[in-house]
Amino acid sequence: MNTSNVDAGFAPVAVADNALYVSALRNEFPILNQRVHGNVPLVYLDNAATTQRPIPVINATTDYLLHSHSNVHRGGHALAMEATRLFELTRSRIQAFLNAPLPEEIIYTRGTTESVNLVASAWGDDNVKSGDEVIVSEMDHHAVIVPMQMLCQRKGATLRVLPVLDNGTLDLDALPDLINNRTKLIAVNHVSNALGTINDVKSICALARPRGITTLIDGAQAVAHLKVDVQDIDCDFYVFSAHKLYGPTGVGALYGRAEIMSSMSPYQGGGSMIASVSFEGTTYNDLPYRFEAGTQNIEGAVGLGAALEWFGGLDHSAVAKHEQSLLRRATEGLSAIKGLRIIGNAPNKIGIISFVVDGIHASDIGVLCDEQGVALRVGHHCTMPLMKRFGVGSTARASAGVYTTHSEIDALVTSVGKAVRMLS
Amino acid sequence: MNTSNVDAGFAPVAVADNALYVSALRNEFPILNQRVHGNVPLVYLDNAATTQRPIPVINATTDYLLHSHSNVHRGGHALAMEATRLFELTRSRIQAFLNAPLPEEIIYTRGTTESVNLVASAWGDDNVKSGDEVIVSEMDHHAVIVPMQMLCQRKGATLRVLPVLDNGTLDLDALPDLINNRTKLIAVNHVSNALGTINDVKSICALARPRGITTLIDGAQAVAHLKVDVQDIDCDFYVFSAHKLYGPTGVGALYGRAEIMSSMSPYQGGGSMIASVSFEGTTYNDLPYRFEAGTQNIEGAVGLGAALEWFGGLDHSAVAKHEQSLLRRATEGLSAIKGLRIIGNAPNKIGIISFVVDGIHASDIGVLCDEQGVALRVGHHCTMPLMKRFGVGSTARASAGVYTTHSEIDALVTSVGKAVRMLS
Amino acid sequence: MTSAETIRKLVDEFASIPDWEDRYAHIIALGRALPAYPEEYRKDKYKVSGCQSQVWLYAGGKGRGDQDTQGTVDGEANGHKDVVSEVIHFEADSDAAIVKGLIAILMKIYNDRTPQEILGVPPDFIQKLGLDQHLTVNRTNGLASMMKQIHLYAIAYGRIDEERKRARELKSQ
Amino acid sequence: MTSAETIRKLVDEFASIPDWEDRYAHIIALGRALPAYPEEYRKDKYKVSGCQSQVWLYAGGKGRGDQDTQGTVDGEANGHKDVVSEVIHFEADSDAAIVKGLIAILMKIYNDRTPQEILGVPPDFIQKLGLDQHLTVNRTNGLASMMKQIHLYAIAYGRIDEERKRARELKSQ
Ligand SMILES: Cc1ncc(COP(=O)(O)O)c(C=O)c1O
Ligand SMILES: Cc1ncc(COP(=O)(O)O)c(C=O)c1O
Repeated sequence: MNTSNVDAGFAPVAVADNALYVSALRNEFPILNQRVHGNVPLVYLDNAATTQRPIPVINATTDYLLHSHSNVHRGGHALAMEATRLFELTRSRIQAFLNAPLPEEIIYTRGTTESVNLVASAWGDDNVKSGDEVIVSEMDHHAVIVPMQMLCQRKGATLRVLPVLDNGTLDLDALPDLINNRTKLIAVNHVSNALGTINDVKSICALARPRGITTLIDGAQAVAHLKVDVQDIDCDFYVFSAHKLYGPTGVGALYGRAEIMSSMSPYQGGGSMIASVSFEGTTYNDLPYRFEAGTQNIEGAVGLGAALEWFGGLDHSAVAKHEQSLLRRATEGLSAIKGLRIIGNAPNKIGIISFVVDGIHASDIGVLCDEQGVALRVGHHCTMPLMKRFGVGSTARASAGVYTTHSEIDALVTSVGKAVRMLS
Repeated sequence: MNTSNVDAGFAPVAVADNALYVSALRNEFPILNQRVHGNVPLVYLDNAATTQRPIPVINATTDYLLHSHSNVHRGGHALAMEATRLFELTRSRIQAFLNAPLPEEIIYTRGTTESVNLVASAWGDDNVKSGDEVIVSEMDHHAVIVPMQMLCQRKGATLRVLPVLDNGTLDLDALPDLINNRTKLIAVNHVSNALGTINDVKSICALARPRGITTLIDGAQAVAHLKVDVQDIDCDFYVFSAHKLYGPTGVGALYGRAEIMSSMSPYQGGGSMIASVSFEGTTYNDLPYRFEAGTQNIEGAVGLGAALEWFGGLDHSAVAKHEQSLLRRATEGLSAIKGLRIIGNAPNKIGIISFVVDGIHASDIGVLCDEQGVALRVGHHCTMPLMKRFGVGSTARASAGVYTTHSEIDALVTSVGKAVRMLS
Repeated sequence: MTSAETIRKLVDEFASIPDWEDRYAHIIALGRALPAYPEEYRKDKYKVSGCQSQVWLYAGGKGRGDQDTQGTVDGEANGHKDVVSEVIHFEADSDAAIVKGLIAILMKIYNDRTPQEILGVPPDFIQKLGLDQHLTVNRTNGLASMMKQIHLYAIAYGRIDEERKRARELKSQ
Repeated sequence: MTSAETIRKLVDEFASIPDWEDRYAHIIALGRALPAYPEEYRKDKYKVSGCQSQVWLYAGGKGRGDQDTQGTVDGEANGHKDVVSEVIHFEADSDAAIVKGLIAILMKIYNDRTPQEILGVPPDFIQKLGLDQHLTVNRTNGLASMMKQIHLYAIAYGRIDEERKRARELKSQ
């Protein structure tokens, strides 16, 4: 195999790399230090799909399983108390991470998708009536669009769409005209997974609040890149997944203002979410337990707690600076490839870069980059309406994490260049 | 601390212990080999709440995270393909484990509770109408009762209850009279988590099938103790949680007959569950993906696969014999304690024993046994209607796992005896 | 005895019982000695939520009148004048022996004290007494809820006392 | 050439190209050489589901007539007699170059062969060719679905051929 062009090592030459922190960080991610397809070094640029897990986070879960595992709540014995303590500790950490006022405003879910579905059902079914309107954006993930579409279908409500401008930013000027007195909810992502655009969700919430419109912010792509403060954003709901934040799959959170959630109907029924059950009638438990039916992903919560601790320990201004410099380097490098077009050129972006090449199918680029060790994601990125907006069926997407190096960006550019040559 | 009465060691004296297999097994569960409350050996008898994890299962997840972690499906790169392979491999293992005809009849969920909620919503909302009837049993877990109660409330249907006899078995003779031409669904557990009773679900399904009544069997407590064969039971839906089968929390499965599920409406909306999304209309994906919206608990699936492999490697006739002998020993030992009453004396039981003591609150027994290292669960066990049926508010429950020893049962009996003496 | 003195005394008391069995015997005995809970208060509205065992807590009495303490508290209606240093009287009970013993301990510390004194109790007494495992928020025996409830009463009564004091001062100006 | 011979030839062909770039160049070239897909069949009903790139597959032709192969297949209507050894003709296409090249390989193996021959192709040719990563069920490029579809056609046509054969035998008795 010819890998001479792929310079994806951890060589100490990368002066531009904020060398200190990146090389130290990479030691905590053994998965990155491997060869794929027999012989090529892995260059993992699929972080928007899921991030890798640092050793301390993996160890936290293992430790829990080796020493403290038990089902939580209602358990009176030593292990049950320890497991419950750890489970509730993560809840407080999530609260602090989002700057939520109260721990009971944090609900455990499987992830962003379930969090949105919970709101669409538990809040939506009670609050959205026939003739009402729900606004989503044209750049939203299917995880937002589909539950809201299903809600509107159930209720005979109308889904309205906030359009995207050519540069990949939301057309915020169009929002006031979209809003009317039937608007019940605005749901929009904080950061676009397909374009990288950072949206001005604070302005959106400022428009919604005085009109009594509920707001739901999809923070799936934001939490690992921006400082999130739900009180500053002033949203009603904020949702995210642990697996995009160097934490476990199968766990995430819903933040919801206590004022709204304390009167919200339950979502799933089962153990823990009840106060009392009889065949004559059942009464439901208080927040947050009312929305946590059945055994939760306990080890996932423990892992998420460790991920928040680990992530919280990073120097976030250094991380942000590093990710921005990766983005600049990738943008420059890829732009130089003939026929390559970057989709999404917002002034405020995280380290995500989506592109297409004239006359070449993105899937071919994905296959040939993969052969060179470079892991991209190719497809519609669960944003089909956005793909349609930009007149493409799919894009190839590279997305950076805290551990991404400048040499990996160079490997990306080299591998795309070679793929394009091979396909031309 | 006075622990002299607690003989909960792993001493090789336990001849009656099927010694070979139990002592070998226990090496795989380091968590069992610890002291709690400073100094007393842990005797973990809370297996009905959750089981502990053997080393091979813990390692399978760690290995996955160290070498293969990626988001599954739609990913074209090396890691994504490997993660997808492992994720789908577990699906086939679940299929084989339940003897389901097709892999696409297996849906990943968070666990039993979510599986039941999925059926109650996706199947129930389309099939249960005003005036219809749904049957649950008096010994069902809240995870079955509450979603069905919520379904009946949404639809104006009636929840009917199959009663429990004094010995803790279902009153199957009452079932034919409960059934009528408005009966749409019978949901019942395979094994009771509060009593240990093994229910004759095959007879229930045989009654339901010719009448066109759909059946849902809650296998949460069955999978770790009985050979389950959904084709032999002839049920429509079967549900369980991995964490009660020596596997991870946050993952479980729903088996549903393809015939029913292929026309079932989706449950949660989001990524992967769609075929195409546009604001004009969305079409949904095929089975099983239609019911798996968003990123699933991928490492949980990998762990569940390892748990099925590990569990499948046990000598199940030895395990069953061992668990029955533990049950006999516990029943004899506890029965000798003055004032102690065992709730649930069905002829067919798994290794679960629930009890109350005259004039003593179960919570006091729980606290004092815990001080002696013995982990019991005290409470209503998410079966409040069953507690009411037996005229108690709560019970103390001991539940065995494959690794439980006869000496641990002796420790149980000793610790309960001492607790009762201290409280009398 | 101030609450601080009571805590010191309790700590000494428990420190002198090294054996866990004797310690529980003592806790249970304290519970048995708890004054009988007035049956007229054995109502749902006096139940403390989140309990595995049942726990009742009634606040009022001692000159504060038998008002519905779950709702608004209006001591003025009972015609009291010198309310600033007025104490809060609690009645409490549980159907579980150990929980009842722990309640008895809490009563020694909190009962018949002024709001200021209640709010001034340092929360670390729980650790000092070695009762962490019974009184943490995670424990579902209701004692954590009960302590929270006691604090809420103290805050509410404290405010009322403040207002009365202010009202009296205004009148006397 | 039988399908077995074709596979042997392809295996040799690929084995002689050690360099991954050259191998892909060859796959892409094979795709370019694939006969043009008839535009009248570029319809949704000929699309193979589960694809990241788009894949079309049309079956019929070669005396089987231009029937709607997604629905029932009725070759008899086209007036053919000696149907037992009749082959199935496929047309296929993709908008992605590598997928199209892989389709070209599949066509060499499966196209214009009898149902019996198609169903007799040993599935391990995928490993032998070193194309596992492109043709596994988990791969969402549609090729696994396409292979499944080809097999389903073979089964369906095989049954039809069987029935005709039986009908003919009955008539000739
Ligand atoms: C019989 C039974 N059904 C349902 C459940 C709920 O399972 P889970 O909490 O894993 O969703 C349990 C476990 O508590 C159970 O024992
Ligand atoms: C912006 C956005 N929203 C929602 C989701 C869905 O997250 P999950 O799959 O973890 O539920 C994702 C991840 O794919 C995302 O990037």
